[in-house]
Order: sequence, then structure tokens, then C-alpha cells
Amino acid sequence: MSKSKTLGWHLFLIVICLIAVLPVVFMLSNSFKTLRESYHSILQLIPLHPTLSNYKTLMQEVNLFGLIWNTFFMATLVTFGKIFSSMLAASAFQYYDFRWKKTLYFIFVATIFVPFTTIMIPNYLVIAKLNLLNTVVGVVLPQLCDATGIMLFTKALEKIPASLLEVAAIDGIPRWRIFVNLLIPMLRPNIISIGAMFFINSWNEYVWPTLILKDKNSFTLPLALQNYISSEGGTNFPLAMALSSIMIVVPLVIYILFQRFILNSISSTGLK
Amino acid sequence: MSKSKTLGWHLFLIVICLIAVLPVVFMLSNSFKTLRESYHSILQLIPLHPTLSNYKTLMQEVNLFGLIWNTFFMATLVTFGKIFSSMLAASAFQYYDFRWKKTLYFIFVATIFVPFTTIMIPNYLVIAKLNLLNTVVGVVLPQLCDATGIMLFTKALEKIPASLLEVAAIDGIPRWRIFVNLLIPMLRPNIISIGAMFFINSWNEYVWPTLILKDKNSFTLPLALQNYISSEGGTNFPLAMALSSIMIVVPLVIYILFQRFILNSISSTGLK
Amino acid sequence: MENGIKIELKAVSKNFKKTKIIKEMDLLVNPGEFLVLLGPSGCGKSTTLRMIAGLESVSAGEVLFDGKNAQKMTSLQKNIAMVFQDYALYPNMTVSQNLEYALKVHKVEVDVRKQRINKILKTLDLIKVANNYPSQLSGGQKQRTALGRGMIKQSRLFLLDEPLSNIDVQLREKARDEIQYIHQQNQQTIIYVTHDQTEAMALGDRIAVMDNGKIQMVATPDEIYNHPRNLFVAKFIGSPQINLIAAKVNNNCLNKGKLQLVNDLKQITAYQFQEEEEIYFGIRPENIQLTAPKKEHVVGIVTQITDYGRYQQIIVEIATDLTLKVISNDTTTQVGDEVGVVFNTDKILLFDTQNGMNLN
Amino acid sequence: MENGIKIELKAVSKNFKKTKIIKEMDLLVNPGEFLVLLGPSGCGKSTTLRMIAGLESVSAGEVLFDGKNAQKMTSLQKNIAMVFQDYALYPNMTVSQNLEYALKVHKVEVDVRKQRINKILKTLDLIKVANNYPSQLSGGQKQRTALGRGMIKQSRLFLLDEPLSNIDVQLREKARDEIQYIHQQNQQTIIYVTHDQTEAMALGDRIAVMDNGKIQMVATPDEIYNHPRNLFVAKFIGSPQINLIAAKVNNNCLNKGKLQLVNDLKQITAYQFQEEEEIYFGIRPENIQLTAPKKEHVVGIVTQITDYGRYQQIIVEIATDLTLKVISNDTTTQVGDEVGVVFNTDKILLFDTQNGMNLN
Repeated sequence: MSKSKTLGWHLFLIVICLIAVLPVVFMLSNSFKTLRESYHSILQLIPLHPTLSNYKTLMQEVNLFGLIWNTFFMATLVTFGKIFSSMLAASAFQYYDFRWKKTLYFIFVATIFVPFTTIMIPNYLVIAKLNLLNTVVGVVLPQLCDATGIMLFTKALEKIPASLLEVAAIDGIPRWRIFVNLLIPMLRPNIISIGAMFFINSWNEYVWPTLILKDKNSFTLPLALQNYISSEGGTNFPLAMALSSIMIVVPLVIYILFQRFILNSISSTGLK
Repeated sequence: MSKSKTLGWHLFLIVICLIAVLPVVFMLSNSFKTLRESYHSILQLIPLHPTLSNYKTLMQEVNLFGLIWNTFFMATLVTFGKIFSSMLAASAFQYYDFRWKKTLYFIFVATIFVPFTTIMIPNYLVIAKLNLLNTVVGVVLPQLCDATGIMLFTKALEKIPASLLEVAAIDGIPRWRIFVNLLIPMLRPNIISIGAMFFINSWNEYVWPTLILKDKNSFTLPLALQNYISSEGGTNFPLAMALSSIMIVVPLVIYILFQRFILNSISSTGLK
Repeated sequence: MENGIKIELKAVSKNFKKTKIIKEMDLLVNPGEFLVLLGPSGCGKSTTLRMIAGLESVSAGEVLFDGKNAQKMTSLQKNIAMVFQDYALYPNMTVSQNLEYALKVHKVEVDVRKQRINKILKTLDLIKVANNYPSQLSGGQKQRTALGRGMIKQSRLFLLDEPLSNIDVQLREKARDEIQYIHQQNQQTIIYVTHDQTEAMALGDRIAVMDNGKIQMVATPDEIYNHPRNLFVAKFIGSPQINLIAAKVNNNCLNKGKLQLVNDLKQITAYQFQEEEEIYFGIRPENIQLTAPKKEHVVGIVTQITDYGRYQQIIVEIATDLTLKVISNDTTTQVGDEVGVVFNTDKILLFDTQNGMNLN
Repeated sequence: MENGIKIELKAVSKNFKKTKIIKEMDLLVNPGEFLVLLGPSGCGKSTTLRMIAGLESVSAGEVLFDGKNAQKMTSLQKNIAMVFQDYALYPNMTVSQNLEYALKVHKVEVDVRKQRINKILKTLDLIKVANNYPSQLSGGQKQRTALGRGMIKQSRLFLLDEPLSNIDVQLREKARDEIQYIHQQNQQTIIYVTHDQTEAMALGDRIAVMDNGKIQMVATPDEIYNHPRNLFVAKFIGSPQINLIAAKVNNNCLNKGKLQLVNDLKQITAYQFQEEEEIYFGIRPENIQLTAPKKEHVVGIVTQITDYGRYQQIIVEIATDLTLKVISNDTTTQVGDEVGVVFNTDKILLFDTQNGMNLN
């Protein structure tokens, strides 16, 4: 369409932008303010006296690299586990016939609509009974299966033309080779974009590790952040903002690295 | 492929199923146990002495319909607002040329990767400065713009053949009619599935309303649930499980109503 | 390379849910034969091919490979190559890798592999794009790669499912020549599915014309064109379509209203007609001559002339709402001319109006 | 209904980024004319149509509608109808609603709307599916609905972008007849884009053959076929393709090695050749006669015969790696026969080897 009449759109997009982007700017901005300045002019976009003191304090007070490593390690474990289980389950749903298939798929997808809040306690109790409290396995295990992933991979497999697999079948290619040599490379963009999503979700996971982890050494970033914002912690906003800013670095790096896949996202299949 | 060799798949799917579905079953099961029974045999799948007493207690203790109404009302507001803003923004990104378009889109999508935890405080401060604490507007406003929605609708619009809009342009159809008569009906499956996703997310929203809402009358279900599970609340598990079970009813009803669209989901466009 | 395989279908049926897609089909494909399955979309020709390939189960009947039941054979034992309509190239592999993949998996020696690949790349003019991925290929190159991937297996049976329907008209002539060349070189049995009659006529040793899940006729292209077994085959083959007129038998003549189409039916067929019986009179457009109108002729007016360069298509109105299409090389005829219509007697086809069978 | 509009393109160019897609094109389409834009994919024919429709901007030059600059006109003023290759039917509207929508938006009275819709549904045999959605239609029905949606506007200019390329071969003949009928009924100007030469020959009053962003020739189908302006047009039009042989001028003769192709060049053309100049000798397959071989003939061996029913394609090898395609109705020739090759002298075409121009 034409380039004219875009003023209205610009205004609209600016409003949307304010709602979406401004909080991030505030966060970054306040992380460079002193406690005093942030009290007086918390909504000031550009700090009057920018300081790195908050970041320095963090370096001293908390084991920053330990936190990042813990978070990264768990997020990576969860991501690979979920990708693997989702792809296998999706292949089963797409390529095999078995009884109750549709019903099972229906139930799987239904679990997307069950709030995590409501199944947190049963999960906690199972983990407790298994003696896995305060362990990495306890945090990771209940996250290993994800209906969203199964659904997205099933969708992606649907878009791979049947003829590709039929050619392979006629040529007598074993199934595991079809999976490794054909499906995985063809789904690469999906694996990357869905994987990024899994990683980010796990990276940001806050409530569940709170329940399972008590040992400060195995704390993740969101847990540490809680110390500065919860009613129990202090109210040192600039410090919290500095930790927040550190926390978004890894997800943003992942986004920038894989933006091509993520922007093409969920719907592409790697086939042209 | 063949029906043979499905045993391995069955086993695999059963394991996945245990991880995904079992917690929901525990939740339902415990909601029908007495406090005493749940203490002694919390992992017992079928209650030995099923009772409705927890549900009865809830009816007396909390304003159940008020809670459901509050949650429903806010979730609905957020859903419609997000759908509307996402569709308009996606149309702008898809059909208009303006400066910094790609950069802006890039930044929007980047906000998906900023954990809510980190921007919670800036958002809180803005809402506080605007004197919107403890109001519905305060809860709803920061949720009105959603980069995921913009991204998904942009993807969906990409799949509408350009020729459809070109025919309309040649026939001199005004743009607002193209939006209302063509785009909205063609995107109906996307609107429903993305809408369902928005609704569920908002329905389950827990952290943000905790910060904004202090008045018990405007509490939502997840907040009420917190009273029974948080360290401040009691530890009456069966009661919490009963409230949890009530909480998943609305999302599941929505899923069952719109399963056709939701299972076809994100990737379909309504064009055959 | 081994010789072509013999394929037999014995009373093969295919049901999809409650619909019978293929109805008790019998078909024999001789070793080394090039058989074309021709028919409109939805006639079951692709399903037949897929049953032979083993991609679809057979609901009833048997598919035999050299007399052995194919359902019990593995894909290695069957040794089939197949080219799909959408080419089905592995998108994550280059042209060479696409050719090589199956050989590599089955541990064919590197030397043999390289040699076969190079030969095929050369034959099909793919050397320049050997290291390109499918998404970087033109339609014709994709099609040739798919063909090459089928050829490299040196199988005894080569199945092709509308391999030319997705490439430009301009390239099809060349592609047809290539397929013909491949068949001449190797002694494979080829089964080729298409909906394009020109392709079928050009390629097939024999053509099996299908409609509605049944084989209507299996014969050489010449037989199919000149002696169609029934009305469907007569209408489906030939462009422009055969002219058909419902007419009545009357005292050894065939009349349409006042027009006399045939004055001596016995000369055309030995079939015993009943008096007043209605039958279809069929004549292909090129078997009609236009002359100066005389008394004994059917006379008509030229209403339209379309020049196709090599030939002209002339529409002649011989009665109200009754027109004939005529193919002619004569360029003197003008729109509005009154012309005499002469039918080439030994090319006239007669069909039963009830069951459509040829009565010649 | 108003008369057709006159369309002029004056030195129109179209650049996409740094690529010139259309290069200073001039074109005149007369009021009421049926002009076909013909060319291979990527030649710029669709882009030209889209610039006329106003869907693409013009990088340089002018598009004139009845002498007025079209860039300044609104879509209502231009009053165009267009049919797209993918039909572009509104998926959320039934056939009737698709036809009605634009009229409704522009507040045409209900009575008029209903009347026009009914007429079109009847003409295009769409009554039975009037309340079906596009997804419930067959390919042919979709195509007719798209055609109808273009017709109902009763516009002065009707643009069609490969409207038949997505339907079955069997249906195209009928669809061509329908489009021809529509043009005869209305006096619209029609611009029709296709890559199919048969379609172009059948439909166009004139054909503009395009290649590489330029018009190669604009003329009637007859002119295009028999007097192609250059090598590209000669090769693009005609199936099977024209036979081309690079040969040398030698003392008023044209020779290929030892073969004498033409013994009196002056009889064919007034063009002054240089001695030893290399030119292309072109002859269409149907302009070659095969006879008993005599001394004065080019002599060859028949290597392949393909029977297309209405005619036969015969490949004759006249020297090593030098074959001619011949179209013949004579069925007595056999593979292996030695034949004399006679060229129909007044159909011989000569082309410059440098710039490809016709030298006749």
C-alpha cells in the first residue's frame, strides 16, 4: 500500500512502543543511578549522575558468575531435554498409528491450559517424596515434558511433504537415519526457534526453583533477584535494576544470534 | 509408516505422559481428600474416602463467584486489548513502509526475551506514579501490548496472498473495509487461537496482580490461591487443591470449545 | 544393469474408508515396457502407482513382481526407483548428495558411487549445479535431479508420478526427450503417470487410460487414438476434442434431424442396429474435409477461424446449436463462407448412447 | 456497457533495486483489442500488466489510459477488472458474495446487483455452486468465479494474469472458449498474460512476445508464427520447436558442411550476404516433406517416429549429430528408412547469428 497516511500508524506504534519498551529503558536507566537519585527521580530517563556503583556492589555481594552458571546450566538441560522429548513425541504422533492417539494428543495439549500455579504443589510433593528437594534434578525433571513443544513440532512435521519420507522409504533408508539425516536438518530452524523459547522460559523461571532450591549455592538469577525486590529483601531499587539488567543479557544475546530463525519462527520449516 | 514396533513409542509416550499429566491427576485427587487423608497418603491416586468438604469450605470462606468474575473480567479486557493492538501493529508492519520499520520490529520482538520479573519494578513505579495502584486499569494497562501477538499476527498476515488485497485495491475497496470484511474473517482461526493463549496467560497471571491489588474484593483466583499455599497462608493442601481444580475449569472449557482452532493453532490462516 | 521386471496386478482393489477408489483392476506390465497410466485427476492413477510402489496398502487382490507377491517384499528386495510430482528432493542436501544418499546408506563403494554420479550429472546436464541445494535450482534442474536420483539406483522398475507437471511448457519437450533417452539406454520397466495425453502419446509403448477407478482401455497410442474402446477414451484423447453428435439410425443411414451423416452404415460397421436406435456419431476434427458445398454434402457456415500457425481450427455451424470443429491446413477459408462438410468414412466412430461402447 | 479503453505505454521502465526488469517499453493497445503478452517466466510480462493495473509503480515513462496519465487516477477512475493466476477469491465469501462484494461496497442498487449476478452465474455455469465457499469449488469453478468477478464490474479494461495456468489441461479448451465468448460479447479492451503459446495463438488479436524485459515483436498470431522478427520469437513459438541449423553462405547457396540446404538464396531474400557468412537456417517441422531420396535432395535416415494420433513426429538424421524434426500425416514411413528431405522454400527463415534478426 502507499506511503501516505502513515502518521496515524506512527502514533499508534509509538503508544504501543511506550507500553512495551519503556519499562526496559527505565530498568537500564535506574541501574546506573544512585539509591538517592532513584528515590528522587525514578522516572528520569537519563541518569543525571550515572554511576557503576550498583554493578560493583553486586560483584562483591553475590556470586554473580555462579548465579549465571547455575541458571545457564539448568536452562540448557531443560532445553535439550524438552527438544528431544518433544521431537520424539511429535514424530510418534505424526508418523505412527496407535490406539487413543487423538485422545492422547488432545490431553497433552490440554495440559498447556493448566496453570503452573495449580500443579506446583503436587509436583513439589512428588519431588519431595523422591528426595530430590534442593537438587538440580528436582528443578529440571518436571519441566522435561512440554505440550507446547510437542504441538509445535507436530505442526512442523505436518509441513514436511510426505513424499520426502516416501522417497526415503522406497530407497530403504532405516528410520533412525531418516530421523537423524532428514528430519533433524529439515527442522533445524524450528529446533532453534523453539529451543530459544524453551531456554528463555527456563532462564526466567522463578516460582518453581524458589520452592525446590534452598541452598544459596545452587540459586539461580531470578531467585537472587527476589532477595532485592521481595517483601523479605531490601528495597534497593537501583541494585535490583542492575541485577535485572544482567539477567536480560543472556536472553538478548541468544535473540541476536538466532534472530533470523526466531523472526521466521514457529511457522517455517526450512523447506523452500 | 507401519503399525509394528510401536511398543517402544508407547513406553516413551507413557513416560512423557506421567511427567505431563500426573500432577493434574494428583491435584484433582487431593481436592477430594480430607486434610487428614492427604497428610497420610498424599500420592494415593484414588481417594479412599472421597469428600466434597473442601469445596464446601471454599464456598463459605471465599467469594468464589466474585473471584471468578474478577479474573474473567480482567482476562477478557487484556485479551481484547492485546488482540486489537497486535492486529493493528501487525498490519502496520506487514502493509506499510516506514522508516526504521525493521529495527522497530526487531526491538519489539526483543521484548519477548526480557523476563517479566526484571521489568516488574519499573512497571510498578509507573503505575504507582499514575495513581493506578489497586485498580483494574493498573493491572490491565501494562499487559495491553504484546510482542508475541504482534509477531504471530505478522506471520499470519504474511500468509495471506498479496493478490487478495490487490484485487480489493483494484476494486477500490476502502482500507477499513479490507480490515473488517477481509482480514478479520480470514484471520479468525488465528484470532481465536492467539486469543485463547492470551486469555489463559492472563487468567493464570499471578505475580503482577499481587503487586498491584491489595483490596481483597478485587482479588483474582491466583491471588486467592496464594493464601493457601504461600508461606504466609496456611498449609491446607486439600483446600488449595480444590481451589486449583476450580481455577482450571474456565481454561479447560475454553480449550474444549475452541480445540479445533487451537489444535490447528498458530500456523493456520483460514485459507485453503 | 538387470533387465526390467514384470509387474502384474490381479483383481486389485483399494478402498479408502467406504469409497472404492480402485475397482478390481487387472494389469500386466511387460519386462522393459514403458507403460503410461493416463486419466483425469482423481481417476485413481496415482493410487495405482503408489500401490505398486508399496506406499499404499492393497485392500484386495495381489501385486506381483516377477510373479512374486510384492506385499511380502522389503524395499530392498523390490528395488524400485520413483520420481514424485513435487520432486521430493532432500532440501538439506546438494544435488550430488541427493544422488549419493541412498547408495551411501547401503554402503555402495565410493568409487562406484562417484562414477555413477558423474555419469548422471553429465547425462542430465547438472554438472554446473552439482553443489547447489534444491532451493537454488530452477524448476527444470529440480526435475532432472529427481530423475537422476531415480536413475542412479539402476533399479529394474522405475515409477514416475507426473514428473513434468510442475515445469514450464517450454522445457517439457526437452524433458520428454530425456526420459525417452533414459528408457532407450536402460532396459528398465517404466510406469509413468500423467494426465497429459500428449505426454502419454509421446512416451508410452502402451497407454492404460483410467477413469473412475477402472482401466478403460490398454493399448498402443495408435489404437487408443484411432480405435477408442468407448466414449470416455474417445473424448479424453485428442485435442481439440472429437466431434460428437447424437443421431438416429434410419434404414442403414445415420441422420441428425434433416442432416444425413452416414449414408451406408454397413460400410462402417458390421454391428446390427435397430431401426430408430439413437447412437453417437463421432469424428475427429482432422478427419473432416471442407469443400465447395454440393447437394450430397452436409452444408454449414464457417463461424470462427483460429490460426494456430501449424494448423487452423475452423468452427462450422451445420444446424442451429450444432457446430463441428475442423482442423485444416487450408488457409483460404473465410469466416462466413458456406462450405460442404465431408467426413473421412473410415475414421467415423460410432458409440452406444447407453454404455458408451464403441460400435465399429 | 462502455467501449474499451485505449492503453499506451510510453518508454516505461521498471527497476527493482538495481535490476532493470522492464527496459523503456512502448506499447499501444487499441480500444476493444484482445492483446496477449506472451513470454517465458521472468520475462517481465506480469510486471508490465501490474504496472498497467497500478499495482506496481512505474520507474520511468508513462502509462496512459485514453491519453490520460494513469498514475494520477484513483482505482475508481481507472475502472479496471483483473483476474489473478491464483484467482484471489475472498475465502470468507461464497461465489455470489465474491461477485457482489465490490458492487455492494460501491452502493450499486440491489436490483442491478442481483440481475448482473444471475446473468454471470448463468453464463459461467456457476448456479449450482452460487452458495459454495471457494474451498468447496473445483479448480475450474474457482477459475470461472474469478472470471465472473472481473466481468461483473463491466469495466473498460480487463486484465488477466495467466488465468488458465492452474486448471487441468482438459478444462483449458473450454475456458479459452469462454474467454473468447466474453470478449465477443463485451467491447472491453483485454490484456492477457500467458507463457503458453497455444493459448496466445488461440486468443490474441495481436500478441506481444516479450523476453528479458523487452518486447521482441508485436503482431497478429499469423505474422508471429510465419514471419518471426528474430530468433527468440521463432524458437519460442511453435511446438515442436523450429529446426535451426548454423550454415554458411557460399555463392548464393547455403551449405552445412557437404549438405546444400538452399540452392538459390536470392529466391528467398533480398538481403545481401557476405561470402562465407554464417547464418541460421530455420524451418518449421511441418514445412519439411519427406520423399523417396533422389540425387538433388538432402538425404537422411529416420531414427524415431512418435505418433500423436492427429500427426506424427519424425526425427530424421541428416548428418552425424544433426537431426531434423518433421511433422507429417503420412503413416507409411518406418524407422530406418532412407528419405529425401524437401524444404518448403517459401517457409524457410534465415537469421543473423550475431543479433538473431530475421534476414528474410
